[in-house]
Amino acid sequence: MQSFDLATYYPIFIFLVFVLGFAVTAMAMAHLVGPARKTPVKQMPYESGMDPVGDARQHFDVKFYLIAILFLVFDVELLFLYPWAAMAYREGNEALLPAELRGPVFVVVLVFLATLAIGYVYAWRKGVFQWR
Amino acid sequence: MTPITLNHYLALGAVLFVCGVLCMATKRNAIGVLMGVELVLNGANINFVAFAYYLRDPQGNAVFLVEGQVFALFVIVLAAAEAAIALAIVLNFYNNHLTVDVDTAEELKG
Amino acid sequence: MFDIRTLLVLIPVLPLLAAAVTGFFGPRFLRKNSHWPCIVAVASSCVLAFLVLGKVAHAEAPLIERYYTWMQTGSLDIGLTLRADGLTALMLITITFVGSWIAIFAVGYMSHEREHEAGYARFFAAVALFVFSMTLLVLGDNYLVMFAGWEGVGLCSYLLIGFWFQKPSAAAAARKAFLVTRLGDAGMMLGILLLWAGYQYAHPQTTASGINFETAFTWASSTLPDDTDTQLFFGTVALLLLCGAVGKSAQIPLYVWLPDAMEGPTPVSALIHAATMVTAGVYLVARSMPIFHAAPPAVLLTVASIGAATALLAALIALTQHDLKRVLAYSTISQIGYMFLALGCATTDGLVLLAVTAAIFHLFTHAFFKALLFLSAGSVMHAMGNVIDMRRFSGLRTVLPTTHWTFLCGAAALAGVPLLSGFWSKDEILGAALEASHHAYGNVYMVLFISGLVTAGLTAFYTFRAYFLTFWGEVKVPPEAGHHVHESPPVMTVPLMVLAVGAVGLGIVVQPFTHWFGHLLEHHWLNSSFGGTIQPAPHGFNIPLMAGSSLFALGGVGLAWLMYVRSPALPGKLAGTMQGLYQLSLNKFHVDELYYVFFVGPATLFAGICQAIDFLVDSVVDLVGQLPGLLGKLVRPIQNGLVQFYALAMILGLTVFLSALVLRMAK
Amino acid sequence: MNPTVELANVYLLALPEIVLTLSACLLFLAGTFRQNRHFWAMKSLGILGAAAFILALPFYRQPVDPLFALQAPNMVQPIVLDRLALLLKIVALIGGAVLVLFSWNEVSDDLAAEYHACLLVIIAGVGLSAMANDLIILFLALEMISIPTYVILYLQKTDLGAREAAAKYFLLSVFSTGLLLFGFSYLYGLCGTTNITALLDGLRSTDAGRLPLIALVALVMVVAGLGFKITAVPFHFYAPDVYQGTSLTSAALLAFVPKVAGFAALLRVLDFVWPGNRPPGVALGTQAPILFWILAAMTMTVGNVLALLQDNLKRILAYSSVAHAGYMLIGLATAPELAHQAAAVGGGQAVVFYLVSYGAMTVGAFAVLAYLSTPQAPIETVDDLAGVSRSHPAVALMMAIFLFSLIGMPLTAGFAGKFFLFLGALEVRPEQAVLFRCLALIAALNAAAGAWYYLRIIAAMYLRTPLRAIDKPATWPGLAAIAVCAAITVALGVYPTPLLQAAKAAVGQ
Repeated sequence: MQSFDLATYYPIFIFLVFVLGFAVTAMAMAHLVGPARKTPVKQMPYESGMDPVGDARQHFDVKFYLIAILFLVFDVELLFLYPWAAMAYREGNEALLPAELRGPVFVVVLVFLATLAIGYVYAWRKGVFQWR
Repeated sequence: MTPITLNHYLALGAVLFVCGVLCMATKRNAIGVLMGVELVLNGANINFVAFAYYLRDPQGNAVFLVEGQVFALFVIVLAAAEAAIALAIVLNFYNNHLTVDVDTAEELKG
Repeated sequence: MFDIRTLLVLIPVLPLLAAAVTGFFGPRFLRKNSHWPCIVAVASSCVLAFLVLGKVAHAEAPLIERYYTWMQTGSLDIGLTLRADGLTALMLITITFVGSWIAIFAVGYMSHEREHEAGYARFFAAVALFVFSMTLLVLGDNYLVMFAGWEGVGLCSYLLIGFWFQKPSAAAAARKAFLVTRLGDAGMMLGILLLWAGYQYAHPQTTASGINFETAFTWASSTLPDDTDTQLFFGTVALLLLCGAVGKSAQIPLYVWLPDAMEGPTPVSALIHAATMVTAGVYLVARSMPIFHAAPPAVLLTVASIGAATALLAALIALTQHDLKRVLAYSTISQIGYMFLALGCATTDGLVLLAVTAAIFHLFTHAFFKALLFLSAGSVMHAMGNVIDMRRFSGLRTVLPTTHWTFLCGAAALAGVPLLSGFWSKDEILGAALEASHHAYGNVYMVLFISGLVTAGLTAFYTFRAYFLTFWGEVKVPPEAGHHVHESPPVMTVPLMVLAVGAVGLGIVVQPFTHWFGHLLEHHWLNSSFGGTIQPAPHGFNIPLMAGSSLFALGGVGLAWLMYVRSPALPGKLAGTMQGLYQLSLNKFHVDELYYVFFVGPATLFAGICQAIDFLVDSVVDLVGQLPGLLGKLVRPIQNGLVQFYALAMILGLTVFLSALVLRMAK
Repeated sequence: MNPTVELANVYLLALPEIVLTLSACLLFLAGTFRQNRHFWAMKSLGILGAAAFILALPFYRQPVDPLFALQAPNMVQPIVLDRLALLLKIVALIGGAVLVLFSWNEVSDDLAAEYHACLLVIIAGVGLSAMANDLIILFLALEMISIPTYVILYLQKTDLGAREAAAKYFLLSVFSTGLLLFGFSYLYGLCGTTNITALLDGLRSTDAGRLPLIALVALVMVVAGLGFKITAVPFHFYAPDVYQGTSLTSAALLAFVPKVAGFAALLRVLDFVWPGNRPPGVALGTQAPILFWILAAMTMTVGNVLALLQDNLKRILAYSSVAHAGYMLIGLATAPELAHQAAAVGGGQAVVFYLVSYGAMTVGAFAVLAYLSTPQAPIETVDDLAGVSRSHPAVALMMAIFLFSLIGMPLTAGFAGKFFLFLGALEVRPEQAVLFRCLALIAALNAAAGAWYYLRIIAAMYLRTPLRAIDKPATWPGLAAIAVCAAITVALGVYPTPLLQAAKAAVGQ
């Protein structure tokens, strides 16, 4: 097994620095350049969603859960795409999928996505995406 | 420092399993019970992934066993699907019982 | 006219068709004519049964016909196979002949039901279904077909006992009958399976099925005397089969259902609970005699002891019953005990024929006179507005003259009055028991013989007690009977008369002088079952034994006369003829008293004790029935409705299994 | 072989299941456009028919080696279509059609499409679990049964009891899935493959010294996980509560489908404990029968004993289903010994036969209850059936057939099934003969005691006057479902040979 060497990861550090820099710059620019009208709603920590003031034990609207679960399910289903994406088109020694099967498996993936789409349309038809 | 071996992972899997089982049997809260179940599932997942990583072929060479990984993926996805259904069931349960404590459900017994 | 293949299958199928027709079309289309399919089918089966008898009598070997393969896989091959031999033919005739007349009688008896047409059709459908099951039972050529009929008769018995389901007692009695007999059936099923498995084990390469009669009996009768393992195996099988027989034939300890079964309509009691179904146990043991014979002699001794004990106990209980039908029910239990006693005497090759002939002969005659008695009792009930308590009516001999005479015929036959059919068959049983006392366990058999003799006396006593209480003394009629108490219509009295002729004359015709009965059983059944190892029975009469048993019978009758006819008038006579006859009366009185102190008193006391035993056995059987329920009550709280608890139980189960297996592995 | 062809073959084998699943997806979608229960029931019947038609194609006729002949080392397909799979797929399709007929009027219009779609997925799951030759496929197939079942439980009824039932079933079922999965993970670890054929080869070739402990743990976990599906004690607790709380259609579904899948999976996965010629290495061959012996004895006794105390018909049938699972476990207990001695009726064979018989009579009994129930006057307790023989003679007769079959009266399927199971227990010889004779005795006593509660129902129907009028108008689909079940029950009792031989070919003992 290869010994662990931090040096191999230096691109990540560069990336990290870049990201942090961008975020800080963007926030600073917005603060400096943008107009500042302070309405009560904008004063709140979260602008959308729940009213954060009050007892933590109050009831949540069930629709939040619904959206969350919908997101979770579709999000997790995409998990199946990762192995395919990572493995299907490797060449040489690392190839796990015989080249002849690439086409058929691609069709399978399409069918999988179509099934997800059916689920999506089903949710849509059921009115899940309408807030009220 | 001792290297981490398969046994460590198996021990972790077993511990997760036992934690999950205990959680399942002791929690009154439906969500808690569900968490216990997730622990059990993930204990199994740890086993799968660990086996997939550590198992050797008969000649002792490291081999990449894809089944364990795939199995783990499927378990994760199914756990998500089950969580979705759990939410529906638990919410309904809440609507009827005004609590998510499952020990209030004892209409059906005997 | 018919070949045997058609004949054999028609006998059960005709009643089955009748049952189906009556069941489906009875309530709506046949209505008040619902009895016709049943009567026609059973009577046709009766004619066919006589044809079968004719064929059997001319055949060298049992007639066996295989209709189709019921179950077949690997070495398991069970066909729907019917057979006709001497035993089957006699059983068929008993069932269908008595059955036809009882069905005709029922047309009159059930006339009240004709207004509720559904009930009327239901009754005759069930009776036809019963005849189907019972004929299937005796026709089956392997234990599984027999078991099918066996369970079928149990089902019909259940349906018919519970016929008047509006009465809670009837529904309870029906369920009790079904469940108690099923307890025995569980043992019987195990016996059948064990027999099959044992045969497979002993004959690894065979394709024959061990539960076919021929196969099993050939194996059993070829068992060597020193092969104790096989003998023990047959002993186990025989005892398991005996469980089924004891349940179905209402022997100790499973007799408790039969007295309760009297809740059913009286024709049903006559047909199922006196003449045919309850004797299925006797048939089973007789049919399996090669297996019982191959078992250690203690098994047959068990059969005989159960029979004798049941006979005595039931006779004693019958002494004190007030319900006419219950007297007859206990009498049935007692008489079937007699048959078991006879079967249990087949301990040596020489005794088999004697014992089995005696048992089947008694089964045959008993079917006639007991059916007759029940039907006569039914006729009484019919006239008395369903009152059956003997304390509430008396002196009916002028009111119901025909019924009186037929009841008397039946009672005399049952009591063993010389020359009537009961006398001959009972005598053969006692003869067999006496003969058995010269062989293995001789002393025990001697005791059994004496108890049989005592039972004979008791039988005569309680039978005529019932007769005198019902038909003699002052005329007393319960108010339920209405104003115009009259004899039953001819549709009821004609069957009574026919059966009365049978009860009186049949015995003397078929066996004691012609030996036709024994001959049929020997040459057309037992010889082939035993592979020719049995020895012919000695013909001729044991005059001292006959004299002795006649004495007991007549003594019992006389005592009943003294107690229930003679002495009720005694106080009146005493008052009227103070002088002159005083001395004589006094003497009579003393005689009565002596009788009372030395005979009747102890008998009554003993009968009381027996009733206590009866109650005890009843309670124990009930308790056994309750046991699963009690167990359930103990376990039930575990099912407490809590999810976590269920999960915990699953985990505990898992843990226990894991640790148990790991511990076993460690060892 | 060309990998493309191989892949195509795998899909071809599963074509009926693929049709079912894709149709179910479309049904979900189309259900949002049209809400009519009869329309969707017709469609489902058509889809099941299409699946059956595909199954009848010549391709499916050539397969099929028996289960035990399969262990050629090169057979590593994830799914196999052997005779067991084929038989169970046919059973599943027939069962599915009966369930569709049975729920004809029992589902509400707006949920009908979802209900039927879930049912189709469940049937596909059963077929797939019968074919699975890979732990992953098996696991997915079982989930294909479980998850739609949760949905059906959740959708069908909305009262308090139904909610409780859904919650209970869901939590415990997920838990059992966890146990099963944990067992699978160890099995995987033992051999490094999830392919069942390869797995069993591996287990057989491992020598006893290295194998046992973790294999035992895996065995017990798998049995526990599947024990939930077949309602083996102590994993049965949910059954009575859930059956009682939920609708009759769901109860019938729960009583039948998971048992088929559970026993199919047990027969497949536990194959390694009953090889025809037991290799010396596998000590499990002697351990597993003991495990199943105990499970069988406990399951049938608890089921029968608790059923005696019930008044609620659904609870009675639930405990009855527990008891019958116990009888079937006898077959699993005796299977190793019987396979060893080339018995007439093998354990697995008897299990498969009993499974079909049990399915017909239990689904039939539930169908009768559903047929007689109305939303206003549901048939809940034994008293509600009082006097049904008068108002509905034909239905009462068929109910009596089902109950007599459950009792085990001759000439019904229940008798034949019990006969084969008990015969197996008595056929075991010689070292363990006593052990299994005891089991047969326990079973016979149980069968005798069990008669009591079935007889109560028959007595109520035939020997009692009605407490209230049952005036449900006749509906032909419900009646058809009942009639199909009754016909199967009687046919298997009168002429069991064809199924018996099919079962023998299926498990190949």
